[in-house]
Amino acid sequence: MKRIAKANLAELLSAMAAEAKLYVPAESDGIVNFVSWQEGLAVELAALNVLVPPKKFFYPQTETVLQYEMGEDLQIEDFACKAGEKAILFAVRPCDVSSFAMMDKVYLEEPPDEAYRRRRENTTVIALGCTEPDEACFCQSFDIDAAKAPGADVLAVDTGEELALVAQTEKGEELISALNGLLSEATSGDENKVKDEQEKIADRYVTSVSLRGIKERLAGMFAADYWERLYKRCIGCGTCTFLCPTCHCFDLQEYAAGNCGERIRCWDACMFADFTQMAGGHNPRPSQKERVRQRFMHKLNYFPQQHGDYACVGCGRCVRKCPVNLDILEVIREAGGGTDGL
Amino acid sequence: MPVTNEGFEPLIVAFCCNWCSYAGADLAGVSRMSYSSNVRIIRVPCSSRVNPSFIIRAFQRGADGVLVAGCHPGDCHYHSGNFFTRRRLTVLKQMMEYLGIEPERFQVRWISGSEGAKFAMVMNSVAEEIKRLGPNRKLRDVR
Amino acid sequence: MKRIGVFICWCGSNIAATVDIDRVIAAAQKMSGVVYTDQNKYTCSEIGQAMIKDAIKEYRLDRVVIGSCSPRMHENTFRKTVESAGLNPYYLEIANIREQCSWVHKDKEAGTAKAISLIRTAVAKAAMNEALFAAEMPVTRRALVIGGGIAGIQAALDIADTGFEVDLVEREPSIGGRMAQLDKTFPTLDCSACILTPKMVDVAQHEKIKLITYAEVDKVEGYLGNFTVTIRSKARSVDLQKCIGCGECIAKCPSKVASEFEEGLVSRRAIYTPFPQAVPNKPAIDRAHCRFFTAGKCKVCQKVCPADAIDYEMADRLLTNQYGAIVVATGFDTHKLNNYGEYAYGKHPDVLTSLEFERLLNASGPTGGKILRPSDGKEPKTVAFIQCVGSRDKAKGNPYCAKICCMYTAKHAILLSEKVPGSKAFVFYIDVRTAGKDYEEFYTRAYEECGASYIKGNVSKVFPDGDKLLVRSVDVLSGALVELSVDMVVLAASVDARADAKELAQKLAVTVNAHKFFTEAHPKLRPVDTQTAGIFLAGMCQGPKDIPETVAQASAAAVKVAAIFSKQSLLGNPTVAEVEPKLCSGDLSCMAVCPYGAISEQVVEERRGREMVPRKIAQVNAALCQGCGACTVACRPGAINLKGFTNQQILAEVDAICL
Amino acid sequence: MQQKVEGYPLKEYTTKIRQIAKEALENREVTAIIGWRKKDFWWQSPVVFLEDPADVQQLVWDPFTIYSPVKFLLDWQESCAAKVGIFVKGCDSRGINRLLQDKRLERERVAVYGVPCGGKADAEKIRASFPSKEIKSVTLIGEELVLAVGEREERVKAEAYLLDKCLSCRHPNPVVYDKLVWEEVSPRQYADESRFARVQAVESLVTEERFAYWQRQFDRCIRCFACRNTCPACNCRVCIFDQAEPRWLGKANDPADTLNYHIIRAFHVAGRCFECGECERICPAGVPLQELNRKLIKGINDAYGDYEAGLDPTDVPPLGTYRGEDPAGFDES
Repeated sequence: MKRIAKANLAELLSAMAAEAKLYVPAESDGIVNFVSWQEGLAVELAALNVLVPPKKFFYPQTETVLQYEMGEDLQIEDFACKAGEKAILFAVRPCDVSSFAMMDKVYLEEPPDEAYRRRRENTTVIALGCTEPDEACFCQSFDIDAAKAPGADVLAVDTGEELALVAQTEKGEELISALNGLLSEATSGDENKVKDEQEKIADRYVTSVSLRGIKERLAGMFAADYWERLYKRCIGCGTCTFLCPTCHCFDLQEYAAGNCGERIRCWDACMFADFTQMAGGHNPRPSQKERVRQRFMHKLNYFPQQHGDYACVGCGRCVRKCPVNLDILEVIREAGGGTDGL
Repeated sequence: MPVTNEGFEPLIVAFCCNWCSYAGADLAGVSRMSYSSNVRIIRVPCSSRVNPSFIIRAFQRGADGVLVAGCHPGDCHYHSGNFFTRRRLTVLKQMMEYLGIEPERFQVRWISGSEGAKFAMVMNSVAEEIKRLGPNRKLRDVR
Repeated sequence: MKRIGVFICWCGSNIAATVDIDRVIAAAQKMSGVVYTDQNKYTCSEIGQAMIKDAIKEYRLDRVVIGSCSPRMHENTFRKTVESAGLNPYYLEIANIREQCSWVHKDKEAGTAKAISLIRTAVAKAAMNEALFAAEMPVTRRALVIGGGIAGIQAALDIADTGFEVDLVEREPSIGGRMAQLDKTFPTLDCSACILTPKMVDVAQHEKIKLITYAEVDKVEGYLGNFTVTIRSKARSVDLQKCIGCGECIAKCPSKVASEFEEGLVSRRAIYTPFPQAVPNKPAIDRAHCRFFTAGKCKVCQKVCPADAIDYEMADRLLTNQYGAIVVATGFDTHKLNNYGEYAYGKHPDVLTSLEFERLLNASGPTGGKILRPSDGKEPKTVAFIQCVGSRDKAKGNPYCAKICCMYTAKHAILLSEKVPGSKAFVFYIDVRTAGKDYEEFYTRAYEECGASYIKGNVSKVFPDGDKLLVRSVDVLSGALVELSVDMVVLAASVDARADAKELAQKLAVTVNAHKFFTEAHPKLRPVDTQTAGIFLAGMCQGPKDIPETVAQASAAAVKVAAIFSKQSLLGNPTVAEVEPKLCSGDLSCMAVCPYGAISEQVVEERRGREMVPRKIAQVNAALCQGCGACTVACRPGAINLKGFTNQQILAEVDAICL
Repeated sequence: MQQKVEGYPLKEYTTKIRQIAKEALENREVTAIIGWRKKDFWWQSPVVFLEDPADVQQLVWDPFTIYSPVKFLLDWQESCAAKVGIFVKGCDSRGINRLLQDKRLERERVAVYGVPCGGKADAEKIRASFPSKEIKSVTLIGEELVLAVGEREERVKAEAYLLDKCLSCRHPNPVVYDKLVWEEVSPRQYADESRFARVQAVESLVTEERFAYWQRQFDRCIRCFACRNTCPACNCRVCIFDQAEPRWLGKANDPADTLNYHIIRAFHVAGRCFECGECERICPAGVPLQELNRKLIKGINDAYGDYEAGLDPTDVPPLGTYRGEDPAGFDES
């Protein structure tokens, strides 16, 4: 374990920036997002979740898949093989870190998504352990230890005056050794301090849900009236899906201009009316009811069926941001039944 | 005022109503009044046919300036079309300027079928102003 | 994928000189959808059109793009071409590479580049062109002629003679207009009244013509074949049915007013007919000057009227009629001479306008046809005629030439020499313009046979000199200062458009030029049409003309009207708005902006789940829609689209231009 | 003018609302009620739909009954023919007029219960001064906000904790209703000054600053369309932005396309926006959309005469009409 005084954070960051493109959480007009770091930028370490989850670094909201030009012969330029410059994500919260594992199940499964794979490979993730979850945090319910982030290459723990850094992978080791000049060795005292910090969190949650049997229960609820009641206040916006660290549905669009064209991939939201709109006009999910059902079924039943895990990490973004307060907490409670906490 | 951005050849899309401004362009042609070749005309029946979405689209696709030209108020071939145009595009123009788009980028002018000289003059002045401003970067697609 | 053919016209050297046709062709061949390209020296020629037809058949073209002159020039020509080759005429798209390119860009590089861009844009649009079909609309086979001068009279008679109904609306109590004021007409010197009066009578007696005098057009709605016009029939205060035209009332009327017809040289009564041969020859009360209407008592006319035709209670009446076509023949005003104080007009009684002089010549005029000085009633021996007063004068008057002055002044000079033996005419002119059959000969006669002296030069000043008038000028040919002492000065006042021409134009939705003369649809090829289908022009209201031109244009307008009436119904404009029911929210914001009331609400049945449910949406009446497209922008979801100028087409044009 | 506000404690408000709902359902005046209920956290008062008189106990009226229930009437009308009862604040009621003016609502199919509103609370402002996790409840009593924090009760001046949009609200009282739930409140005197304050602030910047400012705002936009989907003026059956042929708006989150979206969205509500401010409040990325809408309102007022949308459903919006002598924002020579 290494440590560095928070006062010297700026040096550490510029050292990292020298290693690779560095992204850190920063505040602008009251909203915290991951942004590319440059000298003098104030890093926001207090905020829990950034607005747009860091999945965007592996799976951007918009990316060029290929460009083509029609002439005597068709010229096609593939962009996937260009993706993935060397990057470092600093201060990713553990819930978001565990969302990466979920995204991997989708995009690294054979055949892997080349662009995604390259970005994953070339990015070093530095997690920042949580100590104080807010009322909308319920990652604990998904057995995520917000103090630790096993999926991260490096774990950073805020011990007040200092940051403790623990390399957890080879990539992590490399980075730490590259930064060694700035870091000092942690004493056993520090290690205990970190332990204390990490233990505090467990009883600081105010919200939790029981997932016991939710998957099975939902399996039988496809035709339930429940959705009829639930969907009515959904306004069909993309807030929940775009802010969800595990939502991963995309659309492919062609931009043709004369003889040239481009194919882009961009995030899509199953809440949008045109998500399943077919060319002929038929829409298998004609109303918001089917769309809302789809989203929660997918997160709590279909995805677990296919991949073993729930497609939710309890980050609480949908709880905080849904304009009509229609969130997964509500569904897990009402459909799943478990309503401890609160 | 000296033209900066030497060598920069702007692309200017001009939506012209068929009855006045397009006729004005024809008259400028018939009278051999040469004007900036940066201008490309799209013929519409009436300036009230010009949807703000067309204007934004032109900027997105790389136009450096957009002009909407119609009959003088009161002369609209369709009685009232340009009166609606006046309100709509005034609102649009105010908004674009509020968002930090240079006023010269998007212009609206009344040019009658008998104003060939004015047509040429307007095309030149618009082209000059856009040259001075330089390329449109604010509203252009990155693609 | 469409099969588009691109044809580039050289227009002789008009296009070919500044546009590299071969490069345009080469570029066009690469454009997506283009399967055939060709070029031609004159695409509008027989050979050129044949080339297109053959290509359509041979290469199974389903869209045609022609790079040529303005679509306003030959769009219809080429639509017929593609139609005759079996394609829908609206599969055609024209790229205007002449007016918008070769004629305005001298640099061949720039011109060629722009031409390619214009072709690309047309190709992009053409690929989205759809077959369009015109809606049929009924025709009301009754014409409205506005203005009862020679132009209106001729137009009315010619239309009526083809067997169609005509309403002739005249602002004054009688038809006849300016021509009725004239004495003789150039270049034949036949008597104006003698040739006009019979026509006036024909109008009055023609079974197909309804004469509406002392009336004005109030409101015009509708469109070609279906105009609805509201006419304000002014309170004449004389019942035309009862009145026998005996003239007793006029004789006894105590109030006198300057006579408009006599150019104010003499007075008329408050109850009056403008002139003796008036049609209808029945009086009207000029309420502004009538003692009863101004002072509240008199009623002499009522007392003396044997037919009990006087009706002081009579009010303006609004008549609303349907018409299929309208001929505008509202004539002209003479130019006011307020800016020409130097000619002493209005200051000295013997300084007259040509029209005043015309009245002096006229047998039925104030002097019974004798030329006498208003000041002392003596015959003038020397008369100075000053040309272009208010014409060709950017500074103080009209920049244009009034066209008739040179000829009527020659006429005046000739008549002067005939009526006043030993008299002499001096004509001060800038140029003498005598373009017209027998005109030059007529002018020659004035100075060769009738001894008129023509002095090239502007008159700088006219001032009284005892009982004479001193005219100061410079003979620009000799350079000599000219000072003439004459008995009378006649000013050839310019002609203006009617003061209220612009108002009428707005009612009719037609345009006027900078001088308020009505603008024709095309200065050469459609000089009688206006921009608005079904509305035609005749006479001076369109620009300065002499009588033969006016009559010719009136007859031409009549034929245009007859051509419309020769059909039971008309084909509408196919580029009309149409509603996509799936997208229409039914908020009808389109309806609010439609100037033709072409949009209405309709109820459609829509499938929702298992049942069919009714829903209100907008619908377009294709016969009423004129295709302005204002509705398409008012419609936020883009549910209402304009055929021929669809959102898809215009966006495609934008994209193509910006490539 | 003495500021008159909601005169009695929240409990009684809620009781009143439940009463009305209960009666309406019981005597079959309506088959359903749209109101607000309480959810997991102190700051959540989502919209709720009730059909069973027994359920009216869920209904509440508190500082967070903010979200407008009005737009749900569109779906409701399409899905069933029966009459529905709806509780509306001042701003919500103008949404009713919005839908009526756009012919998207059949007035006789809605029973409108008008709720005069003293303003709603801003959870962010409260979190800034109280530990969110410890807050049990927040109630508005008179001009005071009463918070149960942990075991203690905090009383603070409400004004400092109200939503900005409520501070510039000109019509706290419903402008259309069948029944007024309790007596009207008087609007805040300073509402008018604050109305265009932010617009003027941005106007005062130079062009490049304005662009930089808005670019920073729009850069955060995630293109979720929550602003559109929330807006009662955005009531088209098929929004232009959702159409594929033609595609008016690219799906890629391209900065220019985002600008395109925001310009056209604002243009489509120009002269129609009635300033409920929900687009801005619910924007997850905190884009100040109301500044854009208000700019257009200000511009239209200045050029074509004062007009307030959502007050009279029978009039024609400013862009649907004209006057011959209208001024123009461009060179008319």
